[in-house]
Amino acid sequence: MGKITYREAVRAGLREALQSNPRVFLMGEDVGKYGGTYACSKGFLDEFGPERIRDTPLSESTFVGAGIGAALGGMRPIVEVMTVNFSLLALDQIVNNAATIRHMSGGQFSIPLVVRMATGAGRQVAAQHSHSLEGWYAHIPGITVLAPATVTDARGMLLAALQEPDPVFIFEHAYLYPLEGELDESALPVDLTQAAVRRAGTNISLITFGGSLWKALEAADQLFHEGISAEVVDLRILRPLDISTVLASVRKTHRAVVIDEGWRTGSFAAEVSAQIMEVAFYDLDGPVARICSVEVPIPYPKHLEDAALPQPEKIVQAVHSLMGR
Amino acid sequence: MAEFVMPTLGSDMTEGTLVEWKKKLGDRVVKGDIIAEVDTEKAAIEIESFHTGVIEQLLAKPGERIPVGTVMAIIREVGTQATPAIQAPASPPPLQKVSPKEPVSPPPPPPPPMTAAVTEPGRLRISPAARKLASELGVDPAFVQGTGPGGAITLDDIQRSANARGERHEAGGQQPSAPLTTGPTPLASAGEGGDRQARMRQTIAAAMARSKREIPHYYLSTTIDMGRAMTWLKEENIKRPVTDRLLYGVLLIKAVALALRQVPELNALWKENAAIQSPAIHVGVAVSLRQGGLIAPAIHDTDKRSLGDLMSSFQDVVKRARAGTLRSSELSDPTITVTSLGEQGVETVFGVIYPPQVALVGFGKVVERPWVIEGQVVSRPVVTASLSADHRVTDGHRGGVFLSAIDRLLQEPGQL
Amino acid sequence: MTLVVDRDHGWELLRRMLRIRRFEEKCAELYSGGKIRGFLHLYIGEEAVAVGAIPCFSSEDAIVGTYREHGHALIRGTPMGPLMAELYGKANGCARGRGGSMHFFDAARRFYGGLAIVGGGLPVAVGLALADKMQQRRRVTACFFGDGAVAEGEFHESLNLAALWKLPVLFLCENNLYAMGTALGRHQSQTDIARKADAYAIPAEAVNGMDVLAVEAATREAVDFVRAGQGPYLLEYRTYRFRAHSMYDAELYRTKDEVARWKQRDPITLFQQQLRAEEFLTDADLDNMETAIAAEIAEAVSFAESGSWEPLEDLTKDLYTPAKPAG
Amino acid sequence: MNIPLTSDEIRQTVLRLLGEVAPEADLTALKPGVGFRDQLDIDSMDFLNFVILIHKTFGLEIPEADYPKYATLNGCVEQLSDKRAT
Repeated sequence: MGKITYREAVRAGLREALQSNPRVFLMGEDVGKYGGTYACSKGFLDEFGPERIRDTPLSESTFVGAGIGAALGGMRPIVEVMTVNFSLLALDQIVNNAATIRHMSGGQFSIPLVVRMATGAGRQVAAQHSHSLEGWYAHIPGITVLAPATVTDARGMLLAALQEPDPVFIFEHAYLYPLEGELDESALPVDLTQAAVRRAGTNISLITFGGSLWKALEAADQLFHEGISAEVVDLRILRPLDISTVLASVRKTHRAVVIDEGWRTGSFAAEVSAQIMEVAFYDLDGPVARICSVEVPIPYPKHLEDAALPQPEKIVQAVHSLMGR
Repeated sequence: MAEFVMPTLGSDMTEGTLVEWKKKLGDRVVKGDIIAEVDTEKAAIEIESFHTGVIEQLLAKPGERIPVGTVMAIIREVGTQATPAIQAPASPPPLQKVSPKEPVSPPPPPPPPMTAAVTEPGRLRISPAARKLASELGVDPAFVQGTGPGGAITLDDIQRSANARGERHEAGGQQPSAPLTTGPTPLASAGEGGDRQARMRQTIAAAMARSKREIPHYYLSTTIDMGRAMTWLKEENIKRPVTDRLLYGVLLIKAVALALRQVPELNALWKENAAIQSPAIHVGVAVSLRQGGLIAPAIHDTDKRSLGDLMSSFQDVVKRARAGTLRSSELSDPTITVTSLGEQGVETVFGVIYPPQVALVGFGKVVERPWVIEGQVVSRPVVTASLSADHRVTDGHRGGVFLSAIDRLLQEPGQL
Repeated sequence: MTLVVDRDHGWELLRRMLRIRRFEEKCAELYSGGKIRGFLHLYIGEEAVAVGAIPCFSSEDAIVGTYREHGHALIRGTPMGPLMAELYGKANGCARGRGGSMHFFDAARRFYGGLAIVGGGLPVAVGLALADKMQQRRRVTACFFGDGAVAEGEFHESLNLAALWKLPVLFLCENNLYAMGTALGRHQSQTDIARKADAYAIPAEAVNGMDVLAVEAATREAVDFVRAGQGPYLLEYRTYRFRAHSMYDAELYRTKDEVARWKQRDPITLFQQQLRAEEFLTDADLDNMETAIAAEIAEAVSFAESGSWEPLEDLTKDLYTPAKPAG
Repeated sequence: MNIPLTSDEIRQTVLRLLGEVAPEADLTALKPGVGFRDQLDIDSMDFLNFVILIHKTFGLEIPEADYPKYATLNGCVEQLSDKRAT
């Protein structure tokens, strides 16, 4: 095993996918000559050629729809929408075609499509480029939604997704690309059904996904030194949600904080909190807390962006108030 | 009879306005004939009849706004009897809405959850887990100080109050006092903590007074060599992890229980002027509550249980006694009581029997004493065991046999 | 080559182009110094378009721009200080520091900003024009967009609607040959962008975007057309950006000598030569201009440096209009 | 990973555990050098429960012979500091 960056893990996953199956091809904005906005497909154009590494015009609705069509037509497309911010233009194709055709056609068609996109804020690129909307996608029945937070998941989830007969959406938090992590080769191919306890604890459960995992772990470290043992649960998969792992943790700790970079109202954290309440109500020793983004367009200046986003300090504060400290 | 109702005229259309009837009362109408013209926000639409027959009644009037699904006319299908005309009331009855698609107005959105606001009076702010624990431990949350968010009562609060609750009684005397009367432990009764202590005291006083009044006590004591027991215990505990270690008190309890098999008369309850031997042996263990006060819950079937099992239930009983969360059954049916006051420095206990029991065994502290073994004077750890017994039920002879049985049993700790 | 009619106008055009050029160069410097963060898309090489086009619009007209809008805002008239402060993210920025480089706004000058989603501004411009038409106002809305935007559905939908309803919107495509990292030929089947307007019966013209006079002439004519109520018009300024797409770009998609070839057509150098040829410009004149511009930039930087950060308590301020409680 | 606690943190934890065994005891005035059983109304059952809690919290096996070393607060801190350092 060794340390690699999240970016390199994504690239390794993509390369293995392209090498292992001739039907696999990569399509998206600047994935070819430019090598990918986050350099996840650097060198691929030379290695695999323009037929299988396709730069697209800036036409999100069309090239995502084309991905759906190609999947229906027998190919195994991987579509890269540069960021979730631009995927809004393709929501119609995603909701009304990708997620719906199988069910609506009475099971006649399946759409083996993988769509990858960056998500999240933290790089001061202002409101229109800083959305965290995985929660919207997790609302849509008919697709699978993944949030790889670790290097191993970044490396393994794409390959596992390519085994799925139905559409899979992978959200890679933009902040993670340059971060290094330990790649656990033995875990490949990764499972796509279960959440993971990244740090065991007994007093409180910190439940999160994607880019916020590292903030939760940092908070857990701070809490450890105050004698509070926090368990950190990485959801990994937003749909279908593995609520049983979450409940096992909450039943042990009796307290839960859900951390989600989406805006608080109607956030994915709200769904997790509701499911905890519905099933583990009698195990709760306090209300489920949520740490989400302040409900404003994410501002450009760093001090405002930091104030708007979930932070380890906010998580620690929530734990303190829950524990009556 | 067939009803002609306002049809759905568009996915978003909930009602239409009758422009005019295209048929009159008594007219024949064939399925597919235009029977009326209705106006929606989008357009005027001619509506066909889905039945063939004769128009019996026209319930709607032009210009009226009619929700989808409302009965607008009655058609007597061909060949059926004319029904007696439904009396058209003087003023047209309000057309009752039968449309299943009538969207039920969504319930008002739940009020935003009140965070720190106090819930309505009388309703306790307590977490679900804490409420569950409170019921399990028999703690009345009404008297618990909440430290959770907004003053809510948490698991810790319940646990802490349970642990502390026993302590709120004024310091009791050294004398082991009678267990409290049967029935749910009075500790759980309502009322301020303070007067609960007073009530506990009153109950103990009544029992002790009755005991002294009614029971002719005789007292016997003997000194027992604890050497073998203590050595055996030391070796045994080395083998056991810390969580399973034994205290010497457990040996004493087991010895008493096994001795009762040999002298069952002491394992009886005095009811209606007669001692009724108890088929089972439940040794009541006197537990001092930290700020005074005493309680003697039973360890059921004491004689049949291993030392390890006895130790864990001994620990459990002590913990719950001090938390004031004992089950009532445990308080009501010890068949004998054992009290050990060694840690308080007492050498010999002259105890008062707990009615309706007929005996009480007391143990003092273990002390090093000169002791003669095979003519040699050696130093041995010894303890004074004493018996208070009801002379109505047994005589000193049986009491003596009982005490020596305890002594013999303690010389073979391995067999306990 | 059109002739410069009078010296003052010639000077004004040159001064404006230099003003943009120096401002952008300063931005690049400040960016690498960490003062400016996030994305920064520079306009160097395309100055002739903004300088030639924007003065053709009246103060009543509206301008809708993209994330490469520093030059447009400067020429439209927003003072350099608030622009620099916005790049710093300071509260005295033209959008209170909240938008940064890609999101300049100036209501007083009807500058509807940097809208940073490619193609996102087109429908908005059509709407502004619709409002003008419905209120019988003889105003024009200028809609700037790049060659990348012509691939977006919104481009085609907007042109169609504008033509269908004969709306007073002037579509101004700044074709700098690259949609971020993808050359025009690799993302457009029909690379003659002006011809795309034919599909919607919108008159259109390609203009040499490196010649400020040509840009000025063509734009003035188009503005008159639109202001006369004859419906929309499209201009395709063929220009080139000398810098990377944004400050994160290794420019793998084009060759060095291609950039060098285009630099020979630097709009500022060409125009200086023309002014000198027509004896409208001496070295001393140029130095004075450069000195004045440098002073303006220095003052703008200190204006930004001295600005304060917006207080945290104002994070949710202006989320809704004050009548409605915030949040 | 086992981050070695400072002695102050160990002291805090020991006091917390003592509080669980004897919740109503006043630990603020506890003399660190004097035996718990001499200052607090703690019997052998309480002390065994206390040792069990130390075992669970610090993951240590404590033979009966070592009980005296845990009789005072200082004793506990001393035992737990060097023991945890191994």
